[in-house]
Amino acid sequence: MFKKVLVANRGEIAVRIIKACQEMEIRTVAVYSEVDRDSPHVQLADESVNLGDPTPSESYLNIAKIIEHAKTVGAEAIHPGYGFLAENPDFAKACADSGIVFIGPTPQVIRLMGDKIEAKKTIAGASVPVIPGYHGVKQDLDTLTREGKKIGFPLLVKATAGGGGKGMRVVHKEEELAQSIESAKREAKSAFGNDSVFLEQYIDKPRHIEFQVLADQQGQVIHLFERECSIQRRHQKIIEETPSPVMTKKLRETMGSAAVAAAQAVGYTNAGTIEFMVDGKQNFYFMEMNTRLQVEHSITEATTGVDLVKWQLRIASGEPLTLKQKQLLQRGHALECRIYAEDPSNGFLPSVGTLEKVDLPSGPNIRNDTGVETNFQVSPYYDPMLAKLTVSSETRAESIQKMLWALSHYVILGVTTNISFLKKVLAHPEFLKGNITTHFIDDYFKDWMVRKQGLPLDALLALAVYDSLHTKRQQIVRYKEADPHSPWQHVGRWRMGV
Amino acid sequence: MFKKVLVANRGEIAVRIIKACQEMEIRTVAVYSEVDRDSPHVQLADESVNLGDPTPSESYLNIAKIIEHAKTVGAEAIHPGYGFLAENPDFAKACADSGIVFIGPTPQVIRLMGDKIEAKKTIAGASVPVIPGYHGVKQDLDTLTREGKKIGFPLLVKATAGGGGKGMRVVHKEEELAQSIESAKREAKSAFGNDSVFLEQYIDKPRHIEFQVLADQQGQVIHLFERECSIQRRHQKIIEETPSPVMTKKLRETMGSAAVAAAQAVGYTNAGTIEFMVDGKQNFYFMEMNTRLQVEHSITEATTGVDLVKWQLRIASGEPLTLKQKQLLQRGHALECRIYAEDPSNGFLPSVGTLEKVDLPSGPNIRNDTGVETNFQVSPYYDPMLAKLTVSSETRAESIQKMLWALSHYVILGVTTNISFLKKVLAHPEFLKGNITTHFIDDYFKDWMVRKQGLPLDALLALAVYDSLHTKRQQIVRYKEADPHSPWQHVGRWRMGV
Amino acid sequence: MTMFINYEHNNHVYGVTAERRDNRFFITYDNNEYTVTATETKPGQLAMQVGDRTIKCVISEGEDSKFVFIDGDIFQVKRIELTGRKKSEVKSGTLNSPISGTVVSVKVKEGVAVKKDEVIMVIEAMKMEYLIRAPFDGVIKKIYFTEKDQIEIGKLTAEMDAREG
Amino acid sequence: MTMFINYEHNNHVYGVTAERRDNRFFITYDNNEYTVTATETKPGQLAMQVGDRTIKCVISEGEDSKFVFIDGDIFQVKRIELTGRKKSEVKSGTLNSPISGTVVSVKVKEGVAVKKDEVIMVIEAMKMEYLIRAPFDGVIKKIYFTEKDQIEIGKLTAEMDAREG
Repeated sequence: MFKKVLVANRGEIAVRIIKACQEMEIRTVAVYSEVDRDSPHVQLADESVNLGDPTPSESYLNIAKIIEHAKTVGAEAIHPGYGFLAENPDFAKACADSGIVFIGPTPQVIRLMGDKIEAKKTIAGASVPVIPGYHGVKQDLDTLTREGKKIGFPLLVKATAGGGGKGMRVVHKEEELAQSIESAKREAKSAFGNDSVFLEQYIDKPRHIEFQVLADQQGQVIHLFERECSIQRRHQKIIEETPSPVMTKKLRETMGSAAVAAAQAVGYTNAGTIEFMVDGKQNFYFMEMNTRLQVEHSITEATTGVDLVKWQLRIASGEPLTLKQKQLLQRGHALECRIYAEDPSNGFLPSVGTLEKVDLPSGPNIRNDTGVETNFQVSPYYDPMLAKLTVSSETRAESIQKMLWALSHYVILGVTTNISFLKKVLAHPEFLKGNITTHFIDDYFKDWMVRKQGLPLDALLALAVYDSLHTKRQQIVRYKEADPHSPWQHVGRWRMGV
Repeated sequence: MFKKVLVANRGEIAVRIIKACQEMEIRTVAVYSEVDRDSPHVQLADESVNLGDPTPSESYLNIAKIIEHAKTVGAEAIHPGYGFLAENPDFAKACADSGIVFIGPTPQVIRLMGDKIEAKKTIAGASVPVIPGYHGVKQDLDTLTREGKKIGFPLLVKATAGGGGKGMRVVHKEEELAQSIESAKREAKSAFGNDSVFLEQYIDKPRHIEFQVLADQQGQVIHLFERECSIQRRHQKIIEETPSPVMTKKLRETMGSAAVAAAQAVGYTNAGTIEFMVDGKQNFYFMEMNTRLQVEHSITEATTGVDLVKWQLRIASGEPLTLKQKQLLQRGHALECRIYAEDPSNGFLPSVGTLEKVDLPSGPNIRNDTGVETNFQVSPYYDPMLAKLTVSSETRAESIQKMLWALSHYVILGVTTNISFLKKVLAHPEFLKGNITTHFIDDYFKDWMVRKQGLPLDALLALAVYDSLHTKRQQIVRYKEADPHSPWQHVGRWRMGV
Repeated sequence: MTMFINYEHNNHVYGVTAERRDNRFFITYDNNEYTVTATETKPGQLAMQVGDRTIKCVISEGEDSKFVFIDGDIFQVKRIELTGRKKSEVKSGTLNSPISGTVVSVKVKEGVAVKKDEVIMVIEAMKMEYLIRAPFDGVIKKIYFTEKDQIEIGKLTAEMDAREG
Repeated sequence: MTMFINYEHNNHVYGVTAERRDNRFFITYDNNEYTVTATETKPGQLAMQVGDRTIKCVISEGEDSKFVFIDGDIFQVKRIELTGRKKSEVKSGTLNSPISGTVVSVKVKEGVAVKKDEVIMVIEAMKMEYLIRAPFDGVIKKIYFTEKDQIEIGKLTAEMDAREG
């Protein structure tokens, strides 16, 4: 096993990896940009290295700088976490070139899976179903419209280099096809500098269901069951669960075998995730492979009892998997919520500021993964995810109850967060029934606002009590009687009958 | 299910029960004595009731007061936790008499199991092995010595009303028997007001292994596997684990069936624990039954995924068990440490004071159960257990590593605690090998002291840095040059080569 | 002693009065009176009883606003002074904007004398005009905004000295 | 400026000197010098570098002692003043017991004049005698213990005024 590992990341995932290393008696090196100097991941690590300028390209994305520091401190391996350099084949290669172990698959596999068209072709060759579509290099309008008609409607036009819904169109009728292709290309060109698109059959009632795999360097591949990640807001997962409410024993076995076959087809090593789309009739299609640890790996850990990060370290250091597919068991139900510093009432814009108070819920089977603490400064430089909250229990209904309890006790003050929004989603009757698709948020929460009725009476009473307790007598301000022009005439909007 | 439950306890177990209730949408009522007014369990509960005087008999042991309050607030049920009134048949009866559900077995079962001799007789009748011995009412010296000789040596003389090692003697030779009986009787008389003793075969290399059972009101009884609780200091468990390092599949099935048979023999309901003694040859003997939730129930929860407190509530409200013995699985390994406010260097005397800082370790599969927080006053009135730390992982070795990591990050300052001691026990070669008996602490840690070499250099450097940072210039005290009579000549005791 | 407090949340203002007697608080809002029993169990952590309801909440103070945590929901609230004036400073008034919006006109200049209720500034927000008026007779000491400026809720529009005597 | 500090732990006294230059600390103990680079990352939480070793610890202040947390071990330590005197109070000395023990004899009376090094009190602990001596010429102002009293480490035995002039 390694003696020293550099963690090329920040926030909750850096903390989680450092803890795993420390339990295994591996010395850890944190990296940080100026604004993260006092962050929990830096405090926790055995050593730390300053990357300087907080701009990601100058810090957490700066390959040369990170490799240089890793060499200086004598790190034998680098764990990239997720995001930043985790799926960058150049970084994996730079590690290898410097004699440092990259904790993940080979640069070749990362590069292959990063090209969505090539990835699908390769995986389809392993008899794993992919969505019918056209992924060719010919990009002239004639070819594309001809191929589109072959696929049938509705179909999806999607930018090859795309992400986040940019350069994407759903085409319902043949007449709209040419025009949609052209506008998707224009958008793709401006967003990604690349106007290449592909076409795919449009899936009705799609669910995003992914399978976790672990593959060692000796050629063994296992899967650790599914994660249902359909609850997404603008293609960003916010609530994940396992098992999926629609999963059957048979479908799980079929999809699990497909996931293992996909990983084997590309010579995958280390932890990875095969993302599938599942339609209303339980047909499933390979979407893409994430060649890294997922944010939501915690729910798999809760239901299987396996520590994925420790296995990443063991596999990277050359140890064989001792977990056997037949011995793995999915037990109970786990749910994860991602806690974002964002304002759900204001278009989910990131919210920055100082965390005045952080006091997280605890209890049996409540897991907090967090990279923040009281007095932490949430900066605008990085992803606004503050923390993850994972719960597990005997049943799905119990996990939802536990999650609602935990969210109701999740004190994180100083920025606005999506906690109220998460609670509403979890308590939605269709969510409770498990009737979810990737359109769930758009279907039920399109224009959602925190309490349309405004500030609740209880908050107002609490503020009045608090200010009575904390205002010194001499500071008390007398309100002058309102005149007819007073804004009070406009702003009294309390609704009775709370 | 109940709408409102009163929790007749304090500290970590009150917190744990309140959280379970709240997740199930049961309204909770905390009780507290004057000194516990601001305790976490009071802050967490939906309502709370002041019991006044901190003396246990006036507060947490005061049956009349608690029943009265339960009636006033309209609680349908009372959860007694462990300790205090949890195994008091009069309290269970007083609940029943007031139309309040006692969350536990019937008063009759509590009374029967509280009488250790009667309990053994009843259980032996169900073909569960008990230690050969004499538990008769005839207490004259002639009878006792005659019965003792029948059992053979070594044997144990033990006070019927006993506990904590008082009124207990190990007799190695026939010549010592009469004298040992007499002195045990004297001690029992003065400690418990009752000089009744029993005799038992003395077990060599004994392990304390107990089985958790759940029994519903419909007559179903299941067991949730074993807990190894051999690591005890003066008959007080301090480290528990599951599975037991000596357990085999066959022994587990045999002992599990015996535990279920024992519970069935007495018509047991709710959660309970059958304590067995297991000798070096894997013979096992029924010791006693604890008719309540155990402190160490958390390790069973970690390995089975079952929430025992929620099942206590469901069973008490009349719901049938839906867990089936065949579906229950013991997965991975869990370890619990009890964190006591006590001074291991000073005879483990309880340590009282204000907790200046509480900052607990967190991470995957680290569970903190605690009833204290920063600024909490540890009072001399109650048990000095501050918290429980439970970890689980894939293997025993990994759980020990995780526990050591967690203890090394367990910041609880303001009183002395047993954390250093726990770390030494966990790191002991014989513990690592699983070679443990109930004599383990006596065998290896009889005169243990925290760092016999004194204050470590690192602590001294830290103090000097801290004081340099925090002493104002004008407060700096100049040390006058030592003269030949200075005590410095005596106290320099640093050992070189750290 | 009664306090008059104005809170702003999402561009709406809530005015309450509060009076404290030991751990009991008499709070009025929108013509209703509430009797609240409350204790601060830890800094910023309140346990309150209103009738038979128990309310638990946590309040933290940020740089220019408070955050209220109730049952998992968080509300960012500013305490603002509308046309109020400090009791201990009767000679000097302050005038704060009741709304976030655009200054459409400034009616007076620094140094001029104004009568009580004379319009000092007009602010437009959401197609409504709000008039900032002199709360008492006095002299304009300072004007902080000019036409077309964006102004935020609670911000001081101008300062006045009360006329001597 | 160099500080001289005495720490007591389990009835043993450790004397160190510390000098600070920004975030570097020069600490001597038992004739060894240590150069420590340290920052207080949170109140009471220190990250220190000594040579190639990293030390992390947490220190909290109790009523009359500090608690040091290092790697799971906790040490309760008192900062004591032995025969030190405050620089700003050169005219008045204090004399503290270096050990917990029994007062076996008091050699002087209040009001009498003593010479530097004259024995004021004898304390016995663990079968050894400790002599409390006058740190300078002066007058005994106050004596806090009599024969057979139990005395705790760090406690003031007597007070002296320095002789005028």
